[in-house]
Amino acid sequence: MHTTLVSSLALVAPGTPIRTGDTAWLLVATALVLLMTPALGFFYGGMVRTKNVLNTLMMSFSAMGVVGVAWVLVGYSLAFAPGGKWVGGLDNVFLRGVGLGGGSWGATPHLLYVCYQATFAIITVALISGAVVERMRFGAYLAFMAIWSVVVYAPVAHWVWGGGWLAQLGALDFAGGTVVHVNAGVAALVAATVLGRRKDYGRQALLPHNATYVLLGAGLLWFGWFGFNAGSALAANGTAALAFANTLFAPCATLVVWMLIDLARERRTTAVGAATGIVVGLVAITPAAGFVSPLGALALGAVAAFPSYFAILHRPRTRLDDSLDVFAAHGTGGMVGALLTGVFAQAVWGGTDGLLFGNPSLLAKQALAVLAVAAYSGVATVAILRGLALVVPLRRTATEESLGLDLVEHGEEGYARGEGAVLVLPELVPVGAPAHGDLVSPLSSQGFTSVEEAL
Amino acid sequence: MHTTLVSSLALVAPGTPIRTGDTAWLLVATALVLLMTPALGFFYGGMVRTKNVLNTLMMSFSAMGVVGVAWVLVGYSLAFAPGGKWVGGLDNVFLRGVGLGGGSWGATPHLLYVCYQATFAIITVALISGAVVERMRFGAYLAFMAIWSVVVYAPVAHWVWGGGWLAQLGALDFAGGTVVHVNAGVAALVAATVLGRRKDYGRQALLPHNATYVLLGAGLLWFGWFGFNAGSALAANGTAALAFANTLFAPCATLVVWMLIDLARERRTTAVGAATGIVVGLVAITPAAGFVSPLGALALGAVAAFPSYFAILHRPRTRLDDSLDVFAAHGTGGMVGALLTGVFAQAVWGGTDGLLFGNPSLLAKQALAVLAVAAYSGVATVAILRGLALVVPLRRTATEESLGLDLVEHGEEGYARGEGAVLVLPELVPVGAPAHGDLVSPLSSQGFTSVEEAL
Amino acid sequence: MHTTLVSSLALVAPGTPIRTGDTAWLLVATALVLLMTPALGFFYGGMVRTKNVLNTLMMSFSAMGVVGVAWVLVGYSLAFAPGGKWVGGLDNVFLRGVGLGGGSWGATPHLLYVCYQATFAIITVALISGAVVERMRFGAYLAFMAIWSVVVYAPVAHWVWGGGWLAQLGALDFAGGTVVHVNAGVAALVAATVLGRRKDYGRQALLPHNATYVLLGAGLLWFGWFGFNAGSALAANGTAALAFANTLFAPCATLVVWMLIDLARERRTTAVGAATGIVVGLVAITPAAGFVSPLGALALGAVAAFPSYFAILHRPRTRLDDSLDVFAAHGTGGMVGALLTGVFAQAVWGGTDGLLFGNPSLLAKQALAVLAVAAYSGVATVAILRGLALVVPLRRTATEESLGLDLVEHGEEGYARGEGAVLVLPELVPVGAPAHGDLVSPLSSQGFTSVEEAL
Amino acid sequence: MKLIVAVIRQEKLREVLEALFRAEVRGVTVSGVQGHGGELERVETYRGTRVKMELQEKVRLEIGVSEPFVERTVAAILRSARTGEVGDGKLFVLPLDKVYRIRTGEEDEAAVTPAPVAMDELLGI
Amino acid sequence: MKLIVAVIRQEKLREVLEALFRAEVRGVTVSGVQGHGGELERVETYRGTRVKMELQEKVRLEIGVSEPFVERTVAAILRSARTGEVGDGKLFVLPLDKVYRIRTGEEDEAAVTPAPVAMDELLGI
Amino acid sequence: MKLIVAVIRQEKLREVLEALFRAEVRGVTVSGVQGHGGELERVETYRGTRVKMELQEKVRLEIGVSEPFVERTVAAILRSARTGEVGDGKLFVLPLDKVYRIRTGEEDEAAVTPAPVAMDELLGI
Ligand SMILES: Nc1ncnc2c1ncn2[C@@H]1O[C@H](COP(=O)(O)OP(=O)(O)O)[C@@H](O)[C@H]1O
Ligand SMILES: Nc1ncnc2c1ncn2[C@@H]1O[C@H](COP(=O)(O)OP(=O)(O)O)[C@@H](O)[C@H]1O
Ligand SMILES: Nc1ncnc2c1ncn2[C@@H]1O[C@H](COP(=O)(O)OP(=O)(O)O)[C@@H](O)[C@H]1O
Repeated sequence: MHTTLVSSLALVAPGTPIRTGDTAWLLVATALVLLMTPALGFFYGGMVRTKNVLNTLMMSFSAMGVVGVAWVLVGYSLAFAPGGKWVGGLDNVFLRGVGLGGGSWGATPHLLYVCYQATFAIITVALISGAVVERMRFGAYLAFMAIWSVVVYAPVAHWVWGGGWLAQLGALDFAGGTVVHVNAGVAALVAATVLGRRKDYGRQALLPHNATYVLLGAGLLWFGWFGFNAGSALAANGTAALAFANTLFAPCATLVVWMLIDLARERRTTAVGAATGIVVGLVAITPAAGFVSPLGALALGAVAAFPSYFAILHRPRTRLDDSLDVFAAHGTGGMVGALLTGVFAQAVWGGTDGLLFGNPSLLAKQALAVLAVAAYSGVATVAILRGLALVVPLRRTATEESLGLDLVEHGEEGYARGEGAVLVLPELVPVGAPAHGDLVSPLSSQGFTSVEEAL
Repeated sequence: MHTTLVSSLALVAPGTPIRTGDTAWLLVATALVLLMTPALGFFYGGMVRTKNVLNTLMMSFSAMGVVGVAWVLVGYSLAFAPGGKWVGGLDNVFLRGVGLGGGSWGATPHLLYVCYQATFAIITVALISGAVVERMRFGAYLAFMAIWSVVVYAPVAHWVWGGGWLAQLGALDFAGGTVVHVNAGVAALVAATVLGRRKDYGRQALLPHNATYVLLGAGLLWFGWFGFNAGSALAANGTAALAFANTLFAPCATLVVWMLIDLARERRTTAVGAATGIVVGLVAITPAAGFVSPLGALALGAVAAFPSYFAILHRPRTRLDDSLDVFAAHGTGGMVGALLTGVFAQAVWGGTDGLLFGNPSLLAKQALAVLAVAAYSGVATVAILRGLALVVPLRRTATEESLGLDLVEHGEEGYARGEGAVLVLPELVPVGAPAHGDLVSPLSSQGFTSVEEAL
Repeated sequence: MHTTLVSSLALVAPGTPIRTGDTAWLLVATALVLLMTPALGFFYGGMVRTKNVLNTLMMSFSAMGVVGVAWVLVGYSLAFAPGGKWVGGLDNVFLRGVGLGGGSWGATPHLLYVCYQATFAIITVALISGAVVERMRFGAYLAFMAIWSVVVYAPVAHWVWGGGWLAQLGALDFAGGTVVHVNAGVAALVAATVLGRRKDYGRQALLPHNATYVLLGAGLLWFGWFGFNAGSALAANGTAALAFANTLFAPCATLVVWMLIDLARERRTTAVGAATGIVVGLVAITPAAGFVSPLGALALGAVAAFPSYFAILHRPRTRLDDSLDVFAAHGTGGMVGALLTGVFAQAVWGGTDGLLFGNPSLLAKQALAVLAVAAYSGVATVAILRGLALVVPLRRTATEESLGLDLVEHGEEGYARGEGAVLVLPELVPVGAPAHGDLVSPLSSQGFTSVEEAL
Repeated sequence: MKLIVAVIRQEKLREVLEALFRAEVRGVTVSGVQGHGGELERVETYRGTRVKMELQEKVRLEIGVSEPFVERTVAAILRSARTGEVGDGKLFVLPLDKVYRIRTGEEDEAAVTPAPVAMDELLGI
Repeated sequence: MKLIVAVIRQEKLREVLEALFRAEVRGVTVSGVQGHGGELERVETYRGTRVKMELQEKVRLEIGVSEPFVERTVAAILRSARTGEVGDGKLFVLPLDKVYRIRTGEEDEAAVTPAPVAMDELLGI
Repeated sequence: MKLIVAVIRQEKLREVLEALFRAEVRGVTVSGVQGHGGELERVETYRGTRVKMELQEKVRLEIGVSEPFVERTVAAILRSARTGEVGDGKLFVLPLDKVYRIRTGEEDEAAVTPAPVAMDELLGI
């Protein structure tokens, strides 16, 4: 370890020159994409019940740690190091050979490109959590994230962006419609199925405990998504501007259409719906952002509202407890976006001409890419979860679900009022002893008076 | 439609070369300004009562959809396409002719410039909402936004920034003191008057339900405002740096002075006051940001605290229910800023010399600009609202006000606890039927047991 | 004043040419660092009790005003104007001589560099507030901030970054491990000691009233910290990329290790702990960010978890009411980071070779820098607080602590429900009269009916 | 001694308090509750899931009064809390064995008579 | 007339409400409370400080009923709120001197009988 | 059987609970309420609008006890909740017709006697 460490510490690979303007933008874009993960935490966290808010937030926040480390160690290499059709090589394991010069990705430092891609890996994994909130064991979730990011995310990223078979085929995915959203959406569907429904699902109304957090998350997601899409140009150029404009205008259209459907159906425009509409528009434009015209983006955003709207409407009537509708929003939105890229893309704006411009073959390639990613993600996610289940139970018991995962997994409350809380001095509860039981027997009056007054 | 769409999709207008550094900055600045609208939602949302928090947030969030779409379709063209003294032409309707090259605005892509200006249009309209919260019908508000952004915002932007008569006159408005703040502030004043007071106004204490959101909003607004002001340099140059510094230091001064006035008057420094002080400082420096020295900005910020402070203090003693003091903060702050630009501006820092540097004529032009914008905005806003009122009632009934607009307009609660919530299966409530009535008759025991257990 | 003002307004110092890419990045980085102060407010504000949330937020927000103004007036000059070993000169007092050209700091406008450094001064002072929350008088705090920023922060910044003795010695501090974190951490320790414990400390459980705010703060802090660390390259170059990567990966490692220690000790991973772990990782990498390899950063982040984890665990068992563990997180983290910089730094990545690369002398210099900053900060902070105490009491009484500082200092509640709130017309309460007493005698029925109905 | 418990509409709280003060009832304890009665129910929608809110936000008042005050207290509440729409709430009168003022240990009538000291301060408003 | 006060588990609220409606008790007032009894306590940890939460979240029901309804109301609650684990809660029956329906001023039995008007609307659901 | 209802200061809750446990009263239900009495009122200011807060945050305790426990329970509360300042609150003793322990259906005295099972577990702390 020591020698490896020191030797890899010592290596700074050279590269082509970098450009300050492009680097400035990629620095910011990377920070913006990282911000999306906490933002997602709030988007999701607002939608669960009070007793699970911290657990839901932690599912996003912990992804930054676990997936970040996995990415440095092996994920990046498997996705982007020179390799074959299916997976990258091991040249950049532990970030060996990653320096500060430019390269095939552009005139920006290689290490920064690693960071940029890391933030994509992180958010993709965090997206899945919406399907398993309020019941999955946190330990199992941490293990799942580490494995999935390496076994599923890295290869799929390689297929599309690392020079793998989908790239060679000519399928278009500007910023991750398939790699991120179809991938996470299908994994979410599968995970919800493997985990099973929450005990109260379909019996009780499980309401968003804080709709303002849903909106906060959506606002910050939109902000961060400019880094996601316009950053994917990997330069501060016209393509970045196009991707930016499309990331602004497509969700505008989705939001307007979503509110109109809501109005038509309910005569009321829901706020959680508006937040969802924004996210769906962002998802749908993601694969197309640098390939379609702004007016095309407006049309794409408007059209994309429908499938996800009705998928979300339909889902609660099924047995599928994809609790926060990850599949309906990201899976469906990603698929629609990927397919519509095959319709609206235009060579003159930087893509390949799509259906609307006389080239139906692009649509076929897009469909193939969607299917391939969905199939691999689905199968691999089942395998990972079933494998994990052999080692550790995947979900909490019904009683623990009732107590809420904030208490059970984290030993905290989101909004503690402190009434009736009594300090326990460390000496009273031996370290490690009561532990996960969370519950100790009732306090005698001694318990109360034993609080050491003279600290 | 199909031909128009396809033909405009196909067009990518050429332009002058772009510079990566400038483009990088404008990409970020645009994202920052967009973030200001959700931020404004929280700034406003924290100030209303719990039962109206979602409605207030939605007034900002929906602006991103409605105004964004209107801007693409016609707003941009009316503001910035070559035109006359009063309004721009129709050359860029549907963004026709907008490409990715640079132009008169600078070495940044035209399309990005469209986006940047779109975010200004969005926030300007959203600002007005603070005057009509807790009572305006959401449908009427959506229509109002679409119309106002085209009929009021676009021409006024043309006057000042699109080469219109105020630009020709030589009035200075670096980043929107008149176009954005005077414009929105006066519209707010008028809207509050036309809508009338909330039924509880002046009778009950209408308290901010979450002062922490007010601070959150103020913090994010300040952050985004760097994009607003320093971005208005449209390049990453010395002017941007100057505007940035002034956007940092002027609100520092306003905040300090605001706290001192609070201390002097009440012996306490209110947090909502501090947040307001920050926003007022930001508003006041907006027209001056690229024209005055940093020390001038400090002075301007300090002076600007007074009029708005006392306007806010005075307003609740009047019959005017400009509920969140949009006029006192933005109208007054914008006017003071625009006039003080005529005092502190300096040729050597990039402006025209102002009163303090021997040129009183600038102040006269500034005053004229303020008056013209205020007059047009006032008259046009009245006309739009009165016109709308012929088609749809503008405000909710007293009963609906009591229920709160979250329930009435959006069918949701901001912070749902879920006690006593019962799932209604879609089959039980025919689509469209109960609708806006929001209220159905009480559940019989059948109602309870009819919840389908076996989804 | 008038002449000074005008003359300094008139001066625009020339400078070397600026580069747009570097300027673009520094503009953004400065905005990012400013955002950290509101973020810190939420990180801290979530950890206090409901009745002190506004006061805690205000301790951060007010720093933006007070320290910002002090920085413009004299702070910047004392830190960065040409001077001696110990403190800068007075050449840039009132920002005289600060123009828009580049200089020794890089190819970015001087004025922007002033802003960038201002945001560091602001957050450093705000950090200290965590040690004195829930009891310090706000007026005394405002005065403390103004003095400390000038008397402690400015000289220490000069030592390390302004060409002072530590810079000459060759101690490394990339982005403020000593200047910001050790400095604030030690000041916090001292302030907590001078102020004394909260009356309920060690007697009652003082719980974080909103753990989601702690996570919100941590997420925004991480986002802003990219400006803090990668911005410290003062250019959009390879060093910025390196600092960025290290600021991403080190906290990933800290977060993972923190969760593992939590799991090992409690079988639960706390959310407040995770947020703390992120911040500790960010603190620790700060001095090293541009000097160590990414793998070194990962190691550094992992190691840095331990001292702070156990410091936080230990502190509540002592008499020291450093309420939000500023010393354990920032002081300890900053020291560990500064020392590990002496271990992991590498010439090939831009630093000086450290212990691991055969140069133990760097570690000695780092230790000296830590000691010097800690000593000066400790002594000067005691002196300032004891001096202030002669003029004004530093803390609130026990009764006022019970009432909560939101009410006592700001006359507001964080989350007002408005039940039982009665409007008081200004005429009824003479301005200035009841003031800080906060309490008036009970309402007679007249009181109720005197609410003027016909405003 | 009686304990009067009333469940009223939230928006009537201020009027009821005023009426109580006019009836010279100065001590009252208030809490937020939720009620189910004959009122219409709210329907809310979250992402396509419709829920009926069976419970309405109400306010509960609890007032300990000595016998001579019972009638006027009841009358004051009944008058000021009424809108005539379904959902105005209920008023319960419970027998009370004993009342203590915690501050002084005073019992029964004495316990619910306002402290005279407060009167002086009234002038200071 | 009796006032029935029950402290039950949060998660049982829905079942208890259903049982009450089946027992034709339509009016009820609910509030969130915290209870201490024989239940195990939760331990939470905040930055290394351990705290024991002595109070559990419970729900309190308050129901005014006329004599003939007392027994079935009590039975309905006892049956539907029971899990058999420590912490199921308590039920108190208090004597009631008087009940008023605020809307109409109706007293006692009349005050707690559901308004007939509501029945028609049931069909409209 | 009596139902003891006490309205006390928030900050006294912990002391009162301790006193109750010392008096061997183990079961208690607590809720947050707001009270108006002779206390001074808080003035708050929001953007220049001044408001008087008429209601103070208080805590309400509800304890069902058997006759032999009434006196010591009352004494424990009166002693531990007192500060001597206006605003200490009130204590009401109400007659109780019946108490049930929901878990077992036990009635009256049996219903409010702590379950013996809990005693064993005490050792495990
Ligand atoms: N029997 C009851 N016991 C306790 N509270 C009741 C009872 N009946 C009604 N309430 C309370 O009174 C409120 C209004 O009652 P409701 O029957 O809807 O109106 P009305 O009294 O006007 O017919 C309910 O929301 C509930 O809180
Ligand atoms: N004597 C009492 N007076 C008032 N409330 C009580 C009393 N005893 C218990 N409770 C309430 O009932 C709840 C459950 O009581 P507990 O004694 O734990 O369970 P069980 O009744 O199953 O033995 C407590 O949390 C508390 O709210
Ligand atoms: N008559 C009453 N009925 C119900 N609650 C009361 C009554 N009088 C006072 N209270 C409650 O007791 C609290 C303190 O009462 P107050 O009269 O201010 O103090 P003190 O009892 O010390 O004179 C009040 O806030 C209120 O909650």
